[in-house]
Amino acid sequence: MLADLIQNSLDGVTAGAAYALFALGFTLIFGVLRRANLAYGPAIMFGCYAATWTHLNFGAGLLLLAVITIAGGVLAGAYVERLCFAPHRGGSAIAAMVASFALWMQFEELATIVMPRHLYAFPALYDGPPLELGPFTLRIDGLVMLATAIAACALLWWILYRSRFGLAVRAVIEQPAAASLAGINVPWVLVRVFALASALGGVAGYLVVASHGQITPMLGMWSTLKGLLAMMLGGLGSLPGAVLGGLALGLIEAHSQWFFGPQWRDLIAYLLLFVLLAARVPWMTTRSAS
Amino acid sequence: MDDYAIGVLTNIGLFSFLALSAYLLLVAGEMSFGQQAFFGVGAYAGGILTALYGWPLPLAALAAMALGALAQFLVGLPTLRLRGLYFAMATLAAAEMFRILFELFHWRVERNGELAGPDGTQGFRGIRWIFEHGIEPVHYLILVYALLAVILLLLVWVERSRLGAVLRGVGLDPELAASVGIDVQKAKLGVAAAAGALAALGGVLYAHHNTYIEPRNFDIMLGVHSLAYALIGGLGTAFGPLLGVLLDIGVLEGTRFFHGYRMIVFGGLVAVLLVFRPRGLLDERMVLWIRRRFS
Amino acid sequence: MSLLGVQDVVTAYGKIEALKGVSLDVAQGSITCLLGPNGAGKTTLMMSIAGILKPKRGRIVFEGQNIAGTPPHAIVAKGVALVPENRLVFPAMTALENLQAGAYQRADRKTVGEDIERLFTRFPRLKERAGQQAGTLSGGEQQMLAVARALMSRPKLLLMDEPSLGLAPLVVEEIFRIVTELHKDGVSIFLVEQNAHMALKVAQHFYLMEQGKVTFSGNPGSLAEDEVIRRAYLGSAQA
Amino acid sequence: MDTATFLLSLVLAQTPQADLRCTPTGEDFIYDCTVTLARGGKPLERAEITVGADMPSMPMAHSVRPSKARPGTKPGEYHFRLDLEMLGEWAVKLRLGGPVRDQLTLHYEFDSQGATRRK
Repeated sequence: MLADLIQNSLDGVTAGAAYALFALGFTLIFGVLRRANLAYGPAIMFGCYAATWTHLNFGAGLLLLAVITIAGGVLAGAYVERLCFAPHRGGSAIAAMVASFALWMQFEELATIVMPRHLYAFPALYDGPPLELGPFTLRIDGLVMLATAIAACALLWWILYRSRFGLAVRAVIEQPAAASLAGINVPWVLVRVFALASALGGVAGYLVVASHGQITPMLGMWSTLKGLLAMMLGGLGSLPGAVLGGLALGLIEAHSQWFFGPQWRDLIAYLLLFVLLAARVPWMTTRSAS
Repeated sequence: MDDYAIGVLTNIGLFSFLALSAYLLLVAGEMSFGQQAFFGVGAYAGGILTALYGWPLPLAALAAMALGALAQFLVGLPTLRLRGLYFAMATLAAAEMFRILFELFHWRVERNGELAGPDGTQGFRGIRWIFEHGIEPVHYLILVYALLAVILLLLVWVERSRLGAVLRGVGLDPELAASVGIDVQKAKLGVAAAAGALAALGGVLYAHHNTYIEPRNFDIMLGVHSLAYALIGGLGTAFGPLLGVLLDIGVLEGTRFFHGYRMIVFGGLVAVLLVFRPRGLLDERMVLWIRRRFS
Repeated sequence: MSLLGVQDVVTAYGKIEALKGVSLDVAQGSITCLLGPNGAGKTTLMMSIAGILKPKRGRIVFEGQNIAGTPPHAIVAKGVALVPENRLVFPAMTALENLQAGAYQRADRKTVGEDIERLFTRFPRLKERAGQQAGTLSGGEQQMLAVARALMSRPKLLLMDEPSLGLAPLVVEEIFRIVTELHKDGVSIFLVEQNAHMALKVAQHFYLMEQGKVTFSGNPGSLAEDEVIRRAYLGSAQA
Repeated sequence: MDTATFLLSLVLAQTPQADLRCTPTGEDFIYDCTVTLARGGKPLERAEITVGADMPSMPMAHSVRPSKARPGTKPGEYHFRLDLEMLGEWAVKLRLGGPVRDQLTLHYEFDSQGATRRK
């Protein structure tokens, strides 16, 4: 019984690492813009499809595929930022979010048009045997994902708390009006934060697709839902919360799948979020979300 | 009218109930991603009552609406104090829970030699009430739009009444509304129940039009689309959501001109349109302008 | 020579014109003060100069160049810094980080360190609070921090929007002592103030404003102080 | 369940059963299909079939242009052309007029080779 518990926890943490990376991207964007970007997952999917398309037509190494995914993600992210978030900066949060949903539809249909098959293979990150740790097994790509999540956190922490750009980002998060009065070009900071979040999403998307070894049009919805869920669990707008929320979601899903089966897995994750939101737990409702 | 036109128009009518349901909550200042759940509750409840227990459609519809209202009321009770994205995510979580519960829901009953009723992911076949009563597609179309007209008249009357002003007040500035003595929570719960009933009515009509329903019909896509239609059409009037549905399913789907590229065109159109009209085509200002010109 | 020339500026919120053609000048090296009842448009004018609001008509000339409608960060780069109404410090960042944010645009990083030291000598209380989160500072300390943050961009003209708002009289005295010190160091200051008595003690020139229009321009003494206070608080309603 | 009740239930089984075979026409997402209709084990003849299709997710938004089915050579067999918007799983709807009035929903996964039954 204990062995299962540990094994599930290991699987949960590695799966949670992907959720954490998605949640980090959502939180970065939410932090500076106070808006949820529903096109975040689909923009990542666009990057992954661009890489798959290149691989199908020209064949490409793992590294090049990663670069294309990230570049595609950032490009798609810029398109979303310009069309859905820049025009609504002072305006209504709902309009920005519905606009980002509209672009989600665009990305999803584009993906099914360019590559109509429901499922495409993607070169696996590592298709050797999993790592043996005594009675436990640990997938290598899971480990890579976990390491990347930790590295991403460290990088983000360094950027935010040790760089001039980070100072500007934090100023914009806390008081956008005062930030512009301090001489910070707020719109330009927002564009760069969006690009950073999109690149982070590209990394996460690549790792997920490479570890699953396949890509489907559902990647956009899946990554958006998991990212939003993890961000909310960890506390809206807090970066450490995003990572904790992602890992927690991974653990919850792994254990509930083990004890109750796949359908109950998602039900329990949603139930937990609903109960925590309804109970208005402190760490979840500190930041106002217009 | 040929079958295709009847089909598209019926779909527009059915979706309008869902869009109106999302619109009601938007006007009261709450963004819900979960109206598809109550659409589903209505579909299952209505289908079970007519197909398995022989209820007449009108009675089944009323019961389903009551159930939908109760369901949204119960979901709203603990969550309506939340605001913005918190409320949206709570409704999303609740709706996904409903969808998974529909997948786990088996209610098999012996009906004239065959097992009938919801069978989890296999869906719920044989909701044939309109076939057993010889209702032609065109008759059903008229029924759907008659009900829609009644709902619209009711909403327009409410909007012109003091209750309508209270709801808009709660939506635009809850603190101000509370300060003038409006019980914001009670108002929001009332709107939630009404939205639940409206979505459930749409669900019942959809189930009987389609004669088959399955959990996948009631996923997030339906919910976020109905929210989008409500906003694009415009928050100024109950006709706004209808315009949103008409724009997508009617114009783009109907014309088949953008065969296969519909979502790309519609998505782009919506994003650009929202830049210029963040509260939709028929927002409050436009409605005032129209009213002033015609009254 | 006038450092800042506001010429017939009209700024509106939607259809409501908060400024109905305002013209005034701030002389180089002076403390110029703007008085007027609530809702006269004082803050709207400050935000128009600082670039947060885009005037519908009129020009705002700073050092001979029209800066009306330029984004705030570009105006800071030209040397105009605004200490906003109710301070707007960055609450979760430390006082030191608030100052560093103020110097965000400065390319000469090493002189930023020197500026911070100089400001710590001018505002000793800020030196004690340097590592503390700005949100936990008192009202007076936050006001000093906001002023110091604005000074970090080495402005030629310092705009101050009601620095005495919500502060104890003792603290207000200290704020005005700092204003006169800054003036001695050659910083030109354009001050919007409710506290007419204190403002008139430090200003070389002042304007009165009502319902979006300048109704009086002169130096202290050119109008009896009680008349100024009456018009500043009650408006010049003809008897 | 002895044979008698089984046979009885078979005959009484009101709902007609349908099976679909579709071949791609080479044009994007357009298929030529043959459906065999039976009710209570006997082929269902002289049925007027209108064929439509919808996607399980977003059910009211993908209404495909309905087409009438032409009776085939063998009894209970009908032919029709299906013009879909994209690949993937579609809910094919057969609206039956004539002797038996009903509507059947069959789930098929459409891909470049043809259609395989899901539900």
